[in-house]
Amino acid sequence: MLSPDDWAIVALSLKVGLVAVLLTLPVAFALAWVLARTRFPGRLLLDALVHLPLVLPPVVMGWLLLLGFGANGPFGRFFAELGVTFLFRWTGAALAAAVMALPLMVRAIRLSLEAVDPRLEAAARTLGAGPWRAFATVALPLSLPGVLAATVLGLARSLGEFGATITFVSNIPGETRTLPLAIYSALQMPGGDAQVVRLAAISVALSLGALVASEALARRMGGTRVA
Amino acid sequence: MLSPDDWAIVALSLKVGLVAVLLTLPVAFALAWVLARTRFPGRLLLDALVHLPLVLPPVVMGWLLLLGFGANGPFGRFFAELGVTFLFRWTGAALAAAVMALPLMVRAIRLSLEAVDPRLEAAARTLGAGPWRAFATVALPLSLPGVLAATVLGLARSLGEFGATITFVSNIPGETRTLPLAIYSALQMPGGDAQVVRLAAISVALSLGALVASEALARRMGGTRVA
Amino acid sequence: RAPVVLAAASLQEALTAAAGQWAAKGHGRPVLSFAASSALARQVEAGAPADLFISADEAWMDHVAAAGFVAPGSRAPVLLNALVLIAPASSRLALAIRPGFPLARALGAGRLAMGDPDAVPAGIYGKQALTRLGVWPQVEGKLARAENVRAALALVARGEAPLGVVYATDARAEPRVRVVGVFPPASHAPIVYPIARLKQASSADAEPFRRFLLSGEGKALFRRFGFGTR
Amino acid sequence: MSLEVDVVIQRTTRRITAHFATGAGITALFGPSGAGKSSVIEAIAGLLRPVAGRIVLDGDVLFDVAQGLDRKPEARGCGVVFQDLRLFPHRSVRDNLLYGWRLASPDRRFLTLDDACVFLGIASLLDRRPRTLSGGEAQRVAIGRALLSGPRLLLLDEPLSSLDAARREEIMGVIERIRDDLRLPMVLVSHRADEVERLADSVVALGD
Amino acid sequence: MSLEVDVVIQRTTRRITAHFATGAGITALFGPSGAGKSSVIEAIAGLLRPVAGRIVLDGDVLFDVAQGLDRKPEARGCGVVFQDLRLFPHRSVRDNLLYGWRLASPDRRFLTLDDACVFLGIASLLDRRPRTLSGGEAQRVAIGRALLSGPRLLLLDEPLSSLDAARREEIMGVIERIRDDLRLPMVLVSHRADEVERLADSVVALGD
Ligand SMILES: Nc1ncnc2c1ncn2[C@@H]1O[C@H](COP(=O)(O)OP(=O)(O)OP(=O)(O)O)[C@@H](O)[C@H]1O
Ligand SMILES: Nc1ncnc2c1ncn2[C@@H]1O[C@H](COP(=O)(O)OP(=O)(O)OP(=O)(O)O)[C@@H](O)[C@H]1O
Ligand SMILES: [Mg+2]
Ligand SMILES: [Mg+2]
Repeated sequence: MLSPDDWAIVALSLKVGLVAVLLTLPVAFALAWVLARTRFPGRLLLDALVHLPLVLPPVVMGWLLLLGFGANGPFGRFFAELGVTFLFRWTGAALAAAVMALPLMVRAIRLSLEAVDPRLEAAARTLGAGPWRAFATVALPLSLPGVLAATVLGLARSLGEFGATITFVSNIPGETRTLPLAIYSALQMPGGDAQVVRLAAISVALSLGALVASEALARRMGGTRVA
Repeated sequence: MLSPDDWAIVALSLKVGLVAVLLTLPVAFALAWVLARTRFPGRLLLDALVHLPLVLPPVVMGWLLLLGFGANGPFGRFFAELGVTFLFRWTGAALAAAVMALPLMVRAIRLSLEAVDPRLEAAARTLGAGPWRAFATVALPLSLPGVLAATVLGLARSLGEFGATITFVSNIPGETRTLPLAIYSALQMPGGDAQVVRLAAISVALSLGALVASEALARRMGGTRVA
Repeated sequence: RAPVVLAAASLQEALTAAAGQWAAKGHGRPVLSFAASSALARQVEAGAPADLFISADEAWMDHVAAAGFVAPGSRAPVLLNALVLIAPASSRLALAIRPGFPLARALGAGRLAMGDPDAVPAGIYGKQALTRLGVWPQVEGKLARAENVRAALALVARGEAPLGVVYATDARAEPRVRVVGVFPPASHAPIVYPIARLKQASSADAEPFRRFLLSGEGKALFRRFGFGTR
Repeated sequence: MSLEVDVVIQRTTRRITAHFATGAGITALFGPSGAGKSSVIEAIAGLLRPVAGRIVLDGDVLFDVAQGLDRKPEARGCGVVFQDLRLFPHRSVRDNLLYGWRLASPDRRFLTLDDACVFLGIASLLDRRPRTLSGGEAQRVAIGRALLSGPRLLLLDEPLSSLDAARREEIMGVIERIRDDLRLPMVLVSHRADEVERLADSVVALGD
Repeated sequence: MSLEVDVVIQRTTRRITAHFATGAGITALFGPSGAGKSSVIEAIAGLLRPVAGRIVLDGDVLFDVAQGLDRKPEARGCGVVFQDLRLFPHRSVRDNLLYGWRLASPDRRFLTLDDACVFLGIASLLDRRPRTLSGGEAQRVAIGRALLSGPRLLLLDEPLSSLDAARREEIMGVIERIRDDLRLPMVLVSHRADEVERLADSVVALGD
């Protein structure tokens, strides 16, 4: 049913989405922790910054990414020295997806972290755990529902990411043409509707798969629920 | 600093965003409740459907809205009989924003609902509350952090919504030209960069305002935290 | 009621000026909505209450016409454009556009920025021209396919792409790029923006405004923005 | 005034059988830790569905597997002091206390907020959130909440376990008054022989 | 082996003063509900910062406002049985029990998991989650968790309140053995005169 081209697009979308989500997860967790647990003068500003990719139109985010991570951008130069380039590369598509998914992921994790009973971490401290160990063995596992939700949301958002990606890394077959970009191309063509519907169906199937997996995972770690 | 035109755009964006979020909130809550509390055969499908606007590129969602809610669409005809039209109207922009914000809002509320201790609702039942009253007086208030997060996420998403809106209701000044569409227009203009930066700054300021308000609200209902 | 005009995004500046001039004559200011031609065409077909449609290419206008939304006899070419090869203003590159010209070598490791040749009109024209000139096979794998011409322009202006293919009007308005050469008009289909009045048009001003755009006064105004007229 | 319990409850790992009938007065549920006392309380309150048996209160069948009858918790009128208290964390102590009182029909109420506060010694806590209460304070609020809901059966799961001798003494006095004046049947779970001896009209042992 | 506590603790609504010094053995903290017993326990464990005073264990200053000294909870070596238990809901009973044991240096451990299971009667619960335990079962797991962490001071906040007579008897025996064999100092909060009488070497009354 799927042509080899379709398969290539699906494989690329999955690669971009998974890399984006897995790399963003620790960053999102750290940000969620800072926002949930600390109070400092610039906190609200940081919170606003995290929400930025949600508030600004994706095209503007792509444009900002181009300014920052293009070959001539400050971060772009820095990463180029490390041998990583983003422009016109799948890595750039992953970066765009990661940035756009970040606010959703931070919120989900933060919501779970804020619901963790601090008295449990206190108990862990009296049993000999330092603050970091107490966090890692108590708060972290108790916030797993949020981490799981963040993963699902992030993956879904990555699978749908279009505006920032095409603006930042353009639409290069095999490199940055993920499902949404392929759909967009089809949508631009008079009479491309059937193609749009087919590719959209693939997107939906992928996300359904991700959902089923996440629900299965949630059930397996069901005991984690504090209730 | 802001021209009257800018003010009109800001006012329109706020109107669209607030209407979208306020109308979506009960729907999102109901969906979150169904997904968190019930088990039925089509549940995963419903979950996937809720995620759809996240997974599909916004432009496709806009197209689907056009097909469904356009003058000839099945829902469009239905609403037209009620005197509500969406095409080229701010109501359509609000509908697009609502649909795009829905998955984020459902997740946030669901995450909070799932963390509510069912034993508390059981206690309410023994005190004479029916299932609905127990839910409304115990689970609902205890999931307020999720509702608040949903509101913030939804509002931010609405303020940034572009692709579905322009595809569904076009870019009509005063009706559907919200901040992101105005930014798009500026991006299309030679030398429009300064305008883009100014409008983006307004977006960011608005969302910062919303965040400050939400934090203040969260602090006022601080006792709600279960801890 | 003032007419509602759906127009390709690249016409924003010129058409806004035209609407201003029209309004200055005491008419109601037309409502202008700028977006991708594809989105606008779909809106027309969904029964949107619009009066005029100006597409960035003939293909979407054909589509709308075939679906029966165009008022008979109202379709006309309103604007013309040319296709140019651009480089960052700082670039020293000299390259003459002729059959088999060494475009790939000029790109080096860089990419050629242009609208998506599968979807964006400017990209479709660009592909035609490069194919006719026999250089398409060399560069096909070295494209940066942008969402629209403006995005392609930005890539060159930022120096992220060493060369790009855009409309003459875009290149003219961006000081950070330089026109390397103009593609021979014969190398691609004529770049025409067709206008049409829509079947569902309800504004009494729709037809007068359409005629104004096609009048000598309208054409003179468009030429000021670098467009050609017929 | 009578309570008849004859149930089999299945918990994942063990099966609990309880069979007793009492008139008015206080029935003490006695038995080692893990015997199933709290489970029986929950079953009577309608929160846990037994796999077999029946529960009848004053001739009113609350539960009967044979008849397929299972009255909803809110229709059973059982006031419960849970072993784990279950105070509403988002409501003030006052709103916790009045939760059931507001839902009860006026003729069922047999206590006012002021009276409850006085004899439980919680008047000064009314505006606090449950999370900030000491163990004993929270326990007294839970007792107050159950009494104020105007129940026709009181289920007390170790209601005095965190209280000092003086408070216990006082509250036992109140329980006796409620038993004698209102003739409200009660089921009391307690590990303390002195409590059972003083309060219980009958004792039911749950085996291990 | 000695414990010296001299602190002033400020809770939002009330000020708690505790002043006592004991040698080895068991110190009973006595006082009415809300007197501040749990607060003193938390202060000794390092979870609540007194506004004034000092806490010294075996000549080791754990807390001293004057010196600006405040040892972290994990460095104090206080095993606590909390009044509200605070078992880790996401871990099995086994992992709850071993949490502190795994973190303790081997020479501090004075009990094995098997021994703890035997004398607390919780061997059959090892694979369960805390949420599924009965009140008394959970309390015994909390006691086991504190003992297994190899503390040098035991803080017991009503550790036996939900236990039946036989279990209490057994566990009191174990507490006595720990006191006598290991000479581990303990602070015990209890409302029961018989417990205090039997176990306590000294009694500290916290006023209301
Ligand atoms: N977070 C808080 N905010 C306000 N008051 C508090 C808070 N925590 C405790 N208190 C008050 O401090 C006092 C001492 O509480 P504490 O828990 O130490 O009492 P206790 O002696 O252990 O009582 P009990 O025997 O009932 O457990 C109580 O009156 C309590 O209401
Ligand atoms: N959700 C559950 N899953 C598995 N076993 C359970 C669950 N809930 C309770 N049990 C088991 O059922 C038995 C009865 O529990 P219950 O709470 O009724 O005991 P209890 O008599 O109240 O004990 P205690 O005096 O310790 O409170 C216990 O052995 C307990 O471990
Ligand atoms: Mg029990
Ligand atoms: Mg206490």
